[in-house]
Amino acid sequence: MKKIFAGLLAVAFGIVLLIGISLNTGLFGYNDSLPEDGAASHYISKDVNGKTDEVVFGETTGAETGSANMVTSVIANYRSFDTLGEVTVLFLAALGVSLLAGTMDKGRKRSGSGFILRTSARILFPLMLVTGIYIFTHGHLTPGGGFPGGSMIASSFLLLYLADESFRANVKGFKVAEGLAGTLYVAIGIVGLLAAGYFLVNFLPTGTVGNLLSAGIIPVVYVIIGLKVGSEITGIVADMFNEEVKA
Amino acid sequence: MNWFDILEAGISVFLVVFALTAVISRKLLTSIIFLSALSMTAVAGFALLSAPDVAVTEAVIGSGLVTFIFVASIRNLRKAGDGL
Amino acid sequence: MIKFASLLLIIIGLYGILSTRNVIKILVGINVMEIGINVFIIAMGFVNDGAAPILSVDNPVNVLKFVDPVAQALVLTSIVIGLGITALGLVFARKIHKKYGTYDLSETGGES
Amino acid sequence: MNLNLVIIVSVAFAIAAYLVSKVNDKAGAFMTVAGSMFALVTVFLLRNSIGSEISFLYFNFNLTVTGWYFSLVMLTAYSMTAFFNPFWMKKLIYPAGYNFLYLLSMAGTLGVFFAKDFITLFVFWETVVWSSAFIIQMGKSRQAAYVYYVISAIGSMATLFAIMFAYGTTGTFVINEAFKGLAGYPGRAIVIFITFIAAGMAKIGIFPFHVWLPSAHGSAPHTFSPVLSGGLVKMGAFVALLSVTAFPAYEIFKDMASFRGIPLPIYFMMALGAISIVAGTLMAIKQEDAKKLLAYSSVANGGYILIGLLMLDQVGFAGGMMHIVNHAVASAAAFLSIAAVAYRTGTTKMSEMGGMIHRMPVTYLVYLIAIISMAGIPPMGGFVSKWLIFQGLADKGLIFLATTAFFGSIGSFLYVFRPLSAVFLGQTFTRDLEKKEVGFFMMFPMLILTLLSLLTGVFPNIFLRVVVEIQSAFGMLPVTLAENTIVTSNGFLDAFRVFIVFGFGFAIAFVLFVIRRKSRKVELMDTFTSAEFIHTRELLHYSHSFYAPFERLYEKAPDTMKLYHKAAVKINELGNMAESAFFGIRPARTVLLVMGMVLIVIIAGGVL
Amino acid sequence: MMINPVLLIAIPLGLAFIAVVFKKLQGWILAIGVAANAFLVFFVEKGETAIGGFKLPFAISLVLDDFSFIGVILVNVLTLAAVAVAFRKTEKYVPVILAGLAGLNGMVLTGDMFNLFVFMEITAISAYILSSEGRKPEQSFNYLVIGSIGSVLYLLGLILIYGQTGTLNMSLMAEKSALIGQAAMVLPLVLIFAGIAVEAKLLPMSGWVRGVLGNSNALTGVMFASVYSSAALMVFGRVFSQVLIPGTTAGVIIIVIALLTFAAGQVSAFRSKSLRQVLLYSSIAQSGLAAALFATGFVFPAVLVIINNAAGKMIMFSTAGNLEEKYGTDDYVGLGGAFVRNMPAGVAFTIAALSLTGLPLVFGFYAKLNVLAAYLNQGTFFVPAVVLAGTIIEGAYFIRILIKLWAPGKEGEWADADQSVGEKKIFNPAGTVVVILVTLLIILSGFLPDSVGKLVAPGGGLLGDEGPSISLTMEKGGDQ
Repeated sequence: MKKIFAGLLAVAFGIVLLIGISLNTGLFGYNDSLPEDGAASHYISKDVNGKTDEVVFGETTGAETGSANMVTSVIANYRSFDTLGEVTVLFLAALGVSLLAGTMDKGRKRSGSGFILRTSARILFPLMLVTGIYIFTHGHLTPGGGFPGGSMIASSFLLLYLADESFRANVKGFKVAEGLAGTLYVAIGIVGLLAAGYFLVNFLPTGTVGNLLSAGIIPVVYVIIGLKVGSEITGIVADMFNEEVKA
Repeated sequence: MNWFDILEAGISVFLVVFALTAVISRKLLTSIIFLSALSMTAVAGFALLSAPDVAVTEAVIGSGLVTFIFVASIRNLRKAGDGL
Repeated sequence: MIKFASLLLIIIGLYGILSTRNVIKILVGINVMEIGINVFIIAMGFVNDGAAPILSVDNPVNVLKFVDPVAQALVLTSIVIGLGITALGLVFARKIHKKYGTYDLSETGGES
Repeated sequence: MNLNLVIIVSVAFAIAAYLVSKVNDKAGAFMTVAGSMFALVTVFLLRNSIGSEISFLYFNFNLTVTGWYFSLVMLTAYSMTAFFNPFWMKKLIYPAGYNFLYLLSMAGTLGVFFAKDFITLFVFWETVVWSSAFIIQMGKSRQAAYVYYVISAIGSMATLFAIMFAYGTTGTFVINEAFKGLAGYPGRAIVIFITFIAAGMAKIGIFPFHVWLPSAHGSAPHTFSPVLSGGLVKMGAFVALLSVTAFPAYEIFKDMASFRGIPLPIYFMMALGAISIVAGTLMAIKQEDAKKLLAYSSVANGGYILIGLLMLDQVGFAGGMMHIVNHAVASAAAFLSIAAVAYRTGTTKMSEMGGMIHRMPVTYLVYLIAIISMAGIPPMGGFVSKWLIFQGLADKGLIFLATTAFFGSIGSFLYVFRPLSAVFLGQTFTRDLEKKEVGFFMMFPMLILTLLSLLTGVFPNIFLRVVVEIQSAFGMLPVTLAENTIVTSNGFLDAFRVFIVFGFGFAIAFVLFVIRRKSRKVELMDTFTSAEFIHTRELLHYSHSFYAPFERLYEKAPDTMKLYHKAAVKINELGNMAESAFFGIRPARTVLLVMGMVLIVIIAGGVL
Repeated sequence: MMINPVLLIAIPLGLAFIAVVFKKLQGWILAIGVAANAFLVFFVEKGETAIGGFKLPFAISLVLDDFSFIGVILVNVLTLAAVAVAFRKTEKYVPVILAGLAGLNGMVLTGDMFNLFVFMEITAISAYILSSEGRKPEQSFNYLVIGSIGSVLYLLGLILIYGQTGTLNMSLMAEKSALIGQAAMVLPLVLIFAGIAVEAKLLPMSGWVRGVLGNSNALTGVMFASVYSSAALMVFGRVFSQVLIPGTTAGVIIIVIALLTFAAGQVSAFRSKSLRQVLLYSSIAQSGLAAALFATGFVFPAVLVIINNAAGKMIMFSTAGNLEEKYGTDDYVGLGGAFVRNMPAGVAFTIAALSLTGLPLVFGFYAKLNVLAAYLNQGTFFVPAVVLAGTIIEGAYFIRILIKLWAPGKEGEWADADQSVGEKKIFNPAGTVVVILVTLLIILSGFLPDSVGKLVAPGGGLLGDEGPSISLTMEKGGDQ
């Protein structure tokens, strides 16, 4: 009964949605190009603050944002404020998890995993850690960036959790780390405010598009985001897991 | 009908199928696994729509961590032993 | 096509939320919805045979055939937010389970 | 001393009374006496500054003779009743609060009567409403305060709607201008007229709204019932007056279907007044509690006042205005005397008292005069005003209204006589044998009021001269007054001569009674029934279900209160429905409503 | 010296992060942060400030006009009040409250639709966490589900508009979306409405309110009922009277739903027996009224309603929460005479009730008059009738509660202090001071309505409406 009711509602909503959207933008097919004066095209050609000449990979220097990866330039520079809010969301979620899920109780042992798994995990752990760090340090050049990188770090800890019963992450340590990272992020914003009069302004030289040491504060922000996200997700995982042990 | 359309069609079908199975299946674990499969398909879709960043993120977070916390939190349900 | 499928995903997720009182299943439904909306956003930002918005050695200059980077940024944000929501929801689910010994909302004494 | 100073000082008195009562509540109560007397005197002195206008904050006042007349009536009730306050402090839960609200509501009434624009009127009106509601709750019934507030709220919200409606139409709040421009919109005019008069009807206790009076008057603190009945009810009369003068009802409705020269909307209101005369009378006859009885009698008298005012002619209007004074004085006196009795005996149930005439003769006299005036028997004031109203009705040939009015005054003989016989005459209860007359401080206001109602009866022209001013201020033909006679189209009334005649008759009767008295007073214990001596002082006079056979005629009469109960129940059911439909905790419901919403979009908007 | 509005967001956010590190100092950090914001909010500079030093409209911007100025003042001052009233209850939630404050400020200030979404999420998550104080996980979960459905719908609607206009900046979106045909705009509008309706407590997304606010304490009650809902309503006003002005179709839908919310709230409050339930339903009703006004384009009266509701509900919910804590019940019949020995609390509660009912001599009257006058000047007579009918019901249930709480005693006997439920003090000293201050403000602004009007709308109007629809001073000729 309930399912039928739900189905009917879903179908009704579906019809409304599909009709509405077919009126708004087609249901199939895609645009042929981005709107000319839309924000997106300006972000792509990095001429928000006025027309600049063509941005060329490896040559242009001192562009608006020196990031080769435009998504990164949007996330960490044009719309960095959103990202700040986003890490805050994650921060709050982690906080809520650690508030609501109880604290871990020592002493209880999970069913131990085999020796091979444990050693392999021990070997794999640093590799994943390094990968994560690579991802968010090269966020402005290659796909990826702070969030996948941080999550990668988190997953590396997660791996240890799964594999190694004797391993316990120091949750408090993670809390401190994420707190500091967040404070740093806000601090960068404030520094920009004091230096150039705008919150979160890109106050470092943007360098040559395509170099590792380019794009001003973007790598910095991404490193911070990576650390923060990593520690937060690890915090979440740890709380979940400990709580789960106790349950 | 170039390769893009074919891939697109395939991915769309898989998306819908996995979503339905994830929602409909009785066992919690199954639906969670199908959820992760769904997000993997979404990753493929992102890649197809030339959004590598999103693809990477979705791969790590969507199908990795979300699945994990789901599983981690229904582990004790298995002890309670209802509906799994 | 994918646009259409993603809309179907949203509807299916809604059905998932409605059709069950099981907390975990509801969260699964929410996740399905979120994946749907993410795919939809990306599909909205896609332009026909557009390239990934990354300057690289083999694509050194800015042709206006890049797909919309803003949409991708939004999706990144919403993915992470979704993770946060899911985690929080799971903890609430855990609390419910601890309090009532079940994941079924219809057994939690319902009204406030 | 100008008006807003009077109001400010009264408020200051209120605050002072509050603070003083925190220290010593009796002293605070005396502050209320001082405050109300002050207001009475100063307002009386305002007589020669009539016509002036004062503004203060966003309040604008305008000293009209009407306002002066009304506020004197009101302040008489307040100040006379205030003398009782000190003796009831210990029974009150918040003595300080009582004194504060007492004076605050008094200041509020002043604002109402002198308001120049509707915002001022409404602000002070509502202030009076809630402050008096908070006083009533200190009395014997919480329910009463609730009912009182809700009924008043219905009235005043309707009035607010009328005010804003008129404002939206004519764009002004000034009382004398706001309604003038309505002639163009007859449809709106009717709505505005009915909604505007609603507050007045609710306050006077005209028929559908009369339910609050018995409970509120009956169970308010004994010291507040006189103010309610003698004072606050007259605020309603004031609004009713505005709704035919400031709202030029007769002009606006003149080309509308009319009955004997009275446009139907107005006639409808008059009919309601007539209904409440009948209903009030019949219900009053039933009552067992003296205060409830008087409350119903105020319902009936409210009907008289409304009919008189709405006639807006030479005679009937004068009668209505006159009746305002008479009823205020009389019912205040009656309530005070009952309060005095209650102060001694501690009850207001008529069946639990008797023979108080031997213990409290002065109170008895006060009550007697008051009810004579209420019943409209010469030579008291009530007679004059009712006579005028009858004249007016007779002139216009409004048979139905006249009949009900006569019925009302005959019925009033029945009910006013009951407390007289039950409380004062008959055999004294053992419990009450040692009760004494109240002290002078409580006797004083009662005597004043009694003298007043005698004065209104003997020299009505003193008051009617003011009425004449009012009538000419509203531009209608004033009632014609000779030296001390009132002349109408069919006959004239010389109240003083009537008084002489009655006084003479009374004197003769008294003399006869004294010189050849047949009766001998027999102590209850030295008589016997059926050859048996009486050993216990049992009650030999009965005083309840007096008119049982008469009451049986209409015991099936519907109770208006049920109507309101029904409404409340309906709202409750609606609430349950809404709650379960909209605010259930099930997400499914929520989503259902989302979809409902979106579907509405599809259906309502032909856009899709 | 004027400060950059972004500090209102940055300071509490940074302090929230710091508070996680220094667990010991959390109390101090909270106090400092909240107080600093409540102080700084009066020195923010007006105008539109871009974030990140990029040209508008391509950068995220914070818009501080008269409208959002009221919003931030409400948010910060009321948060300070809430924290002061219930400081003991905050210690677990210091970072949550601070981050939530940042989110609220962001919501009110931001000039970018997606940024608004992010801040709404921050606020929502902090709300979910705070709601767990109610010890009813299923209610919090329900709140979370509704909230996430709302956010998905909002995102969908937003992205549809973005696909058509190619921008997320509010002012630019306002220009461009005006050019789109109504048929295309109806669905996005409705979806966005559903998204905002969650926090604004509007139908149909108000399913969580009963569960969450019904179990609230002095802290969470005030936060939800006055701080969060004021911010959400201000956002509602911003979006629907400045950015996406609804056309006839969508407009009618939204107004109907809002009025339905008003009516449903009032009648449900009338039938409720529990103090907090009455209050929460009445705040639902108030939100509905404000939303209806916004959707009609009457911004100024709506803002008055919001302010009135925020102030009143702050007092009432803190009282109700404390009463429930002290006496273990919030069924007002069981709380007879709780005010007998609590003059300040009782008077404050009474004044708040009068103001919410819209009775004269307090602020609510001015708000009510403006609402009525706005509609009647426009020539609408149906809505004022509904509003006044609602007012009668509202007055009925409030007077019922007041009588119960003031005058204990059986029917037929004089009210008697000895029959009161108890003499426990309702507020701690700080709370008493705060409550009395708010009460004095309500009374004072009731006596000087027009100066309040000038204070609220110095430019004579907000978001392009004509501002006060009525002037109560000297000449009451409707001065439009």
